Amino acid sequence: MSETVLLYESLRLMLIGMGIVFSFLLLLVGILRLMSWTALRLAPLPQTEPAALPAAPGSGDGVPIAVIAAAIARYRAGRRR
Amino acid sequence: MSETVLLYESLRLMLIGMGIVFSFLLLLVGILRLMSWTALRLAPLPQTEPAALPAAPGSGDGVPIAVIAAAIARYRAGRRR
Amino acid sequence: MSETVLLYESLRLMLIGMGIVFSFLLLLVGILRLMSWTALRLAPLPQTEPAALPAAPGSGDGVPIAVIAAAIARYRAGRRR
Amino acid sequence: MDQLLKLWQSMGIANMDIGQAMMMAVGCGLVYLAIAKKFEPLLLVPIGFGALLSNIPVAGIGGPDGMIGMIYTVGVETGIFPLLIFMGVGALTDFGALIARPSTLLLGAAAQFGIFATLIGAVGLNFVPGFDFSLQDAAAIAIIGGADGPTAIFLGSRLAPELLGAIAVAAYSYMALVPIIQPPIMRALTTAKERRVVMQQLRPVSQLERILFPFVVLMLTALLLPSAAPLIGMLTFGNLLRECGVVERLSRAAQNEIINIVTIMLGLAIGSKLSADKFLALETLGILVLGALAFCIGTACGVLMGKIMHRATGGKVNPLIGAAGVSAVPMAARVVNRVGLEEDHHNFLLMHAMGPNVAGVIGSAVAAGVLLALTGP
Amino acid sequence: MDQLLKLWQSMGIANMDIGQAMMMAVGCGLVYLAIAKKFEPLLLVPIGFGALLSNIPVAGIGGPDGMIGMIYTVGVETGIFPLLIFMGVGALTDFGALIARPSTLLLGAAAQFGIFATLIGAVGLNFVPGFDFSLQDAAAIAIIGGADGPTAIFLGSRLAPELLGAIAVAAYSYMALVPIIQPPIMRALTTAKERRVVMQQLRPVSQLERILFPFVVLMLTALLLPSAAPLIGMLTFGNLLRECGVVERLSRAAQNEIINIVTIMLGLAIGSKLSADKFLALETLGILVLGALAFCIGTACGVLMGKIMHRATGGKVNPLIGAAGVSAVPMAARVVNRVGLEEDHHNFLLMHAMGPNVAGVIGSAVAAGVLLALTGP
Amino acid sequence: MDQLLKLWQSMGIANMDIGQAMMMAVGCGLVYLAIAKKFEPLLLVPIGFGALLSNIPVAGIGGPDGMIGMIYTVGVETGIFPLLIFMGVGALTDFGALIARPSTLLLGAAAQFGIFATLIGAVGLNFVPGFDFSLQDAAAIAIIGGADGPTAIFLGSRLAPELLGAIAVAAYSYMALVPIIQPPIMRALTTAKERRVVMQQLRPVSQLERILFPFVVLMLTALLLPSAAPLIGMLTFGNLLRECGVVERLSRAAQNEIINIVTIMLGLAIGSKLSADKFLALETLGILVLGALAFCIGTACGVLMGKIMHRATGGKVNPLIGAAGVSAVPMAARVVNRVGLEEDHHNFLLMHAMGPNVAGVIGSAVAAGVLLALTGP
Ligand code: NA
Ligand code: NA
Ligand code: NA
Repeated sequence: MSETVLLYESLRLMLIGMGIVFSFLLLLVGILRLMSWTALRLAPLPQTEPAALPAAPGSGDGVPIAVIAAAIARYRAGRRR
Repeated sequence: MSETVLLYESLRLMLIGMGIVFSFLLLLVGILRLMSWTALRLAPLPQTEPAALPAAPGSGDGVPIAVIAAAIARYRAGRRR
Repeated sequence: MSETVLLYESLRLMLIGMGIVFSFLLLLVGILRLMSWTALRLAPLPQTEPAALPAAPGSGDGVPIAVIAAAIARYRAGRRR
Repeated sequence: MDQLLKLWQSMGIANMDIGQAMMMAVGCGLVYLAIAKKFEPLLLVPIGFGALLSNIPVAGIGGPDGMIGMIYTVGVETGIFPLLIFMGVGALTDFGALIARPSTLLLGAAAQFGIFATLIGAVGLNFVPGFDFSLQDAAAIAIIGGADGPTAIFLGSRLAPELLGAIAVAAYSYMALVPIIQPPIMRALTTAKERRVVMQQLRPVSQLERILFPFVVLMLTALLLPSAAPLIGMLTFGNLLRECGVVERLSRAAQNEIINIVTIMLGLAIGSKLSADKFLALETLGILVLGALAFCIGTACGVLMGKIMHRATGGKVNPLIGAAGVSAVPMAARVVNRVGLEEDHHNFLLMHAMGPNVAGVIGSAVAAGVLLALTGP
Repeated sequence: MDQLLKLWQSMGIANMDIGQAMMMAVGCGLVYLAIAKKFEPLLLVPIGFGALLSNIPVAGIGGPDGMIGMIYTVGVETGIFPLLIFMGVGALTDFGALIARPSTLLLGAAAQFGIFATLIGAVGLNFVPGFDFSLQDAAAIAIIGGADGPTAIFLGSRLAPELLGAIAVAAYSYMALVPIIQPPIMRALTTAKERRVVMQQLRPVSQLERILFPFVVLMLTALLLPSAAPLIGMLTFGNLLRECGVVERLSRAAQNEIINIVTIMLGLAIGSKLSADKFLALETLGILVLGALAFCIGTACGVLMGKIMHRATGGKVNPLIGAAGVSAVPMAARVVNRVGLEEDHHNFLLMHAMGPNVAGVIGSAVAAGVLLALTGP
Repeated sequence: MDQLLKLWQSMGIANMDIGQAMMMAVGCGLVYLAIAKKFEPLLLVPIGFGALLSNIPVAGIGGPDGMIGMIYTVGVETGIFPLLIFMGVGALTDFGALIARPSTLLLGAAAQFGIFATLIGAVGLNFVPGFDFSLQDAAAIAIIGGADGPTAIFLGSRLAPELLGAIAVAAYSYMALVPIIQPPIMRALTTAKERRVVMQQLRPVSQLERILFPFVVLMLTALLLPSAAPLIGMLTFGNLLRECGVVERLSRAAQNEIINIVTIMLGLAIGSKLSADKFLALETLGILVLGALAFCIGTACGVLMGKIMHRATGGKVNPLIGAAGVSAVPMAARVVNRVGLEEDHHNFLLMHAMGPNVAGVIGSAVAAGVLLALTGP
């Protein structure tokens, strides 16, 4: 193969290649969103619990504690177990 | 081999096979008993010590403690080191 | 090869062999000394610090402490980190 | 255009056949069982994922030039991986309960009847159109009843490599199902009074006995059944490393590094044998049915032998512990403990069931040796 | 006399050619960079020492009968070592940030432009007398821009084994130079206001999402790009071991024992490819220049895509995180964090940069698959 | 009947010959020495059990299709296992005492005279009817005097594989006997005054010296004695991993995982060379006698060189430390310490003996290189 043919070849490779990489990862973005949507329907995160928490203890100054607890739960759920 | 011959073959295999497994393990039972008998002659378990213990401290209420100590020694010797 | 030839052969092997082992390790002694000399020029040991230490605190009874500190530094540097 | 066509032809969807798609689903299913149902996850996660990887079209990961295919050749075809795992099992197993009460070996022997009954079942299936098991195939299938993963894989890779995938999956699946399969059989075959028997405390075992044990077992195997010597040899070697007390480093290596690394490799390699043409066949259905049968018969025979020993000892033996003779260490022993506790909340049978449980490991290795000697190449 | 002559002829100095001496110096230089400059020491210490050992005259340690030569044949020629390392990378990587914000995959995609631009650069070098890269050589060189060691080694060993030494050294050297190469490019392409963007806290990710993630990625790869399946397959397998929560033993083995042992072997084996006739050639100079170029272009494209996303989201995305799309985990993400902190001392971008960072790993594995499918044998 | 006959013929007792029975006893004896007498248990337990397994009739575990036979082919025939162990030894060894006082290398050199004297002894045995050692056999036997297991196995597998079993067993047995063999020789050759010499505190050693040390040793080997390069190369590589301080993960892998796994495999593989026709021969008796001789001569020469250094330095060197020059790390150094304490309860020679002790490791690797270069294939 002469240098020019090879260069032309590699240009085509670049276009096709970047095209595939982008399409592939774009598709993956969509599928991952779908996955997360489904997964969170099937098994909601435990951070929904804090929403129920404030109702339980009742009195006024329980609220900030509950909010902090919810924040901590959220934060910890966000990190790895 | 026709199916019937094979079935006959496998029946014989079952008889011989179970025979060997049973004989082998039965023999092993005997040899293991012999082994334990010999091993305990050669190197008796440390639980013989507690038998000597009560004699040492002398007084009456030392006995239950010695018995408990012996039981513990026995129990710990029974578990893995 | 007859036994005698082999014996003669092995005698020569012994002489050459011990010669090489000794020359090799003797050479290594020299090179290691050179290495240490160079290495300690390039990166002096931290035990030079204690030499500067006594100047800092000033007063008389600071000296023995500095000496001990230097000795400890020396000793610890001599061991693996 | 040419390159786009080349690209399309290199895509998975252009090359995937229905069989591969189904086997990828099977792989996912195995991983699901392993994670969600805790079915022997240490093996079924790698096996399932191995099936997934090996059935990806075009990639050929399980083929002769693929990574998993090469691992199979080196580790499973040679028999080295299951033997190394057996070494680890030996290093992890405490044979004390068996040494203290050697008669429980008979329970381990009785439970192996499941193996030989299944052998007849497998050969009998040949009368059904569509089945054509050789005697070697039948022997490899029967060993599922031994409830011992490495033994099943070792024998399967020797006698019927093309059935290995189905055999390994069946073996580990049923081992995971022990807590479901065994209790009804145990309850059906015993009376409440028998299940309430409180057994005598086990005697302590000396270190010398523990050190001599591997040699005694290996010597008997060497003299009488050398075809079982690789399995029993590595089991006793691992156990000696554990018990001798002077090679702590090597014992830890056998219990951790080696067994963990080999488990990953072995799982992936076995997964590569889950191919559509071998697995999506009538044979697999037969293997699954026979495997379940083998487990049930093995459990039943163990319990029945337990009843015999119960009578022979004047009621000193709780027949439930016979069920642990199928091996599946330590799950079967735990099941015995649980069923015992159902009748009497203070009757802990766990230690008593460990004897027959580890006896079952030796029993199925012996049975594998017999099958190898009598049907092997 | 005869024996003394034999001895002299067996000596290294009697057999050493200038090329070997220079390559031993190169080996020492790599170890120096690794120790004194902390250039990816885990790889460059074994690679450098492997080069040293393999260039010792007469000994033939890197040759077909030598230890390192045999390790190369078994582990690198088969592709098994880089795949096992990729399994370990999967087991060590937390993909949570990517799952929480999948759009960062586009940053990982953009950064791969460095790979394809370099491909053209490598082919273009053929116009310079003395260069004669085939398309496969060019593809193997280009993957340096992926900033991913195991991927580069895997592709290099498939497409251009004779260039593997230079490619691996360039890949790891530039990965080590990330903190020096990237910041000027990042500053040049962004405004101070863009660099000060504070991003929204990442949402928490459930365990189910983490478990499904490897399957989703692998499935798409299997369907569309099976040539990337070995790499993506082992990466996702390692990640599943980590996330599934039921195989802690295996996860630890993948993260420690396996990756450590394989790293030592892989490093030595790659070092054996640093021979004078391959490395002390004009090509190596070309590879080093192209590698640097690839890194710069990849970084720039990542940042530019970051700017596009910045506009598209109405200013929610800090374009700096695009630079992390080249992979080089976790160094590139740390560099992003550092450059971000320069503008605003309270703006920690680390977690936000982890998404594109791990996306870059997937992106370069995909790019490797594309190159393998389109130029492979 | 036919099947029963087949079964009988498959039994061990029907096939066992007297040689196998005796070798199984030898294997048990080695394990006994390892456990009860603490004779280098890390090696002798696997070697002994390997002998046991490999001599089981019919099973063929040590044969070409057996597990241990395959491990031998892959790990010992290639020389890879002893080299990996040597890497671990390097990673476990602190060469600080040697760097602080390089002159102790001469003690390590002198102790190698045991090797070359034994060489003549082995060749001399050919005058006794029944012995027929080639020069290569003699060289492989002589290396026992190096008191270094991996070096002996490496050279044995290169020069005289059929004698490897006996050589390895002799090497490790005598290393275990160091506390019994050495003290009388040390006391006989030194005066009480000499034994009481208190040596000067060792100077501290900088990290740079520690990092340069492996390169210096390897370079000299590469230039002068490349046949020793595999051994010295892996030793120094392991030591560099330890000392460079930036690859903690790899250093730990070399010191633990790799050396433990390889030790198990190597031991089993060497055990498989303990077969009746090779081991139950007059040669083995000769090897055992010569091995003991080699140790004694090596110890004596080390002490004599110690006395020379004692005089040359005006009494600064305690000649006892010369005995540590045989290697057998760290046992020989401990023996020196003990004999020194016998004379003066406050004179701890341990650190001073570590210099010649590790010098002995280098010395015997150098001697192995010489033997390989001058008698090798
Ligand atoms: Na069983
Ligand atoms: Na990348
Ligand atoms: Na030595």
